[in-house]
Amino acid sequence: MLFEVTADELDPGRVVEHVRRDDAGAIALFYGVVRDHNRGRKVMHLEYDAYPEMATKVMQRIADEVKERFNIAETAIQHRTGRLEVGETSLLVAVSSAHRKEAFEACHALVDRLKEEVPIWKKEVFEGGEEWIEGDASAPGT
Amino acid sequence: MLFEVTADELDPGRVVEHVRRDDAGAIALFYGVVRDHNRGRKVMHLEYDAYPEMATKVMQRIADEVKERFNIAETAIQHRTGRLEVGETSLLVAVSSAHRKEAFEACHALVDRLKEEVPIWKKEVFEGGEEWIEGDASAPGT
Amino acid sequence: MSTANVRLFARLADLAGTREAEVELGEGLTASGVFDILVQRYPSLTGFETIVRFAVNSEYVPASHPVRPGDEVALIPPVSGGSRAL
Amino acid sequence: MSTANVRLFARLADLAGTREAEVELGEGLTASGVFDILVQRYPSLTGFETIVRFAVNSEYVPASHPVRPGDEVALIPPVSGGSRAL
Repeated sequence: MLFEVTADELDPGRVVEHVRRDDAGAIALFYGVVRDHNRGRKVMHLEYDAYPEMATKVMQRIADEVKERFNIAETAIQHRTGRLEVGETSLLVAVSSAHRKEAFEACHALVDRLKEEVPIWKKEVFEGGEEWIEGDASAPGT
Repeated sequence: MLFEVTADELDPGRVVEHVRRDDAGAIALFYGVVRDHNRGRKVMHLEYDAYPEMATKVMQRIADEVKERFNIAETAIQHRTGRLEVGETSLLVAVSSAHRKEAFEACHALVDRLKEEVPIWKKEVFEGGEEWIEGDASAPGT
Repeated sequence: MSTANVRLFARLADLAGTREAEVELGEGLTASGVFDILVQRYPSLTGFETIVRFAVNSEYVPASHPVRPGDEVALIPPVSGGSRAL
Repeated sequence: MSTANVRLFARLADLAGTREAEVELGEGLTASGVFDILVQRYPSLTGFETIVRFAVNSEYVPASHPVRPGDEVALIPPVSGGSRAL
């Protein structure tokens, strides 16, 4: 398993080769990409902060949980930190499995869980301001 | 949209760049890979035959249908033909969307439909014989 | 004499020993009629009319679809789809 | 005097103006007790105890988790998750 938090450009080729196995006929690879709009605002760029030592541990735990729930072969996760421009890749999640159904479902579940649990935060710099995005939780000062 | 049937090695980078758009925050990329076993048999290699002119037309039609059903931005499909060894990539399907749920579901649906409709066939060369794989349909001579 | 070109793939091409054939078009010939002519020419294709699908000029058509001079008729064996594939 | 190291991230780091702080450990100090000390030092953190999660040595813990000398305490604001993210 490969779990990385890095300021460098992500490497889809390396992520896929990490999960490619002779007994796995299907690989699902997810790209999270910086989108030019969010909640009706025009996004200029994002800044990702992270707690890297904990983030990789949480990635490992979630991957273990998903591996137990689905019949999958291997997983790999890379998350980028720092300033990212619109169109750049912030997240890569790869899952290999014998069959496509499990690969798709496990990859989707893995991404959902990562977004809820991994201590990585994004600040949206939009036209006219900036804000740390803290999910749907209500927060003072927002 | 990109629809290709080719004897050359597939190119995931080109497929992803084809669907990457500033308004799409999620890309789902599926790899079909030659698996070392199938129906309890040890697979040596596969040989893909295709009707390329029709295959690309069917890919386009299915992509249009999936695009109508899901809120997605762009799709790209590459299928390889000829002899493929275990571990090699036979199929790439990429879907971009504003949000990850649509990207995953549309990509999964697209792969399912392609496997049913696109005129591309695989011959499995296994230990002790070979056979054209014709899905679950009963066929004379099998 | 007007003709149509027929393309064969995968197992059907193996059985017939060819990937292409030319068929003379009689009055009101349909896609399945074309297949019947090929069965006479290549008896190893016998029995496959129940599983083959037809395409004319790269579009799936019903077996009763008429074939016109110059059409390209394709015999499409079942594709690998279904849950066991990949 | 025994201490624990505290790490702040994202909005909490911006508000406090620091990403790290050292806290002296009184008797029976818990994760939320550490947060209270930080609120006194950095009043702009006031009100965030309702949304922050705590980690000790890189594992999520309840607010009542005891803090030992040498522990690394992290204040974890909500992550971006949820259906709107990405």
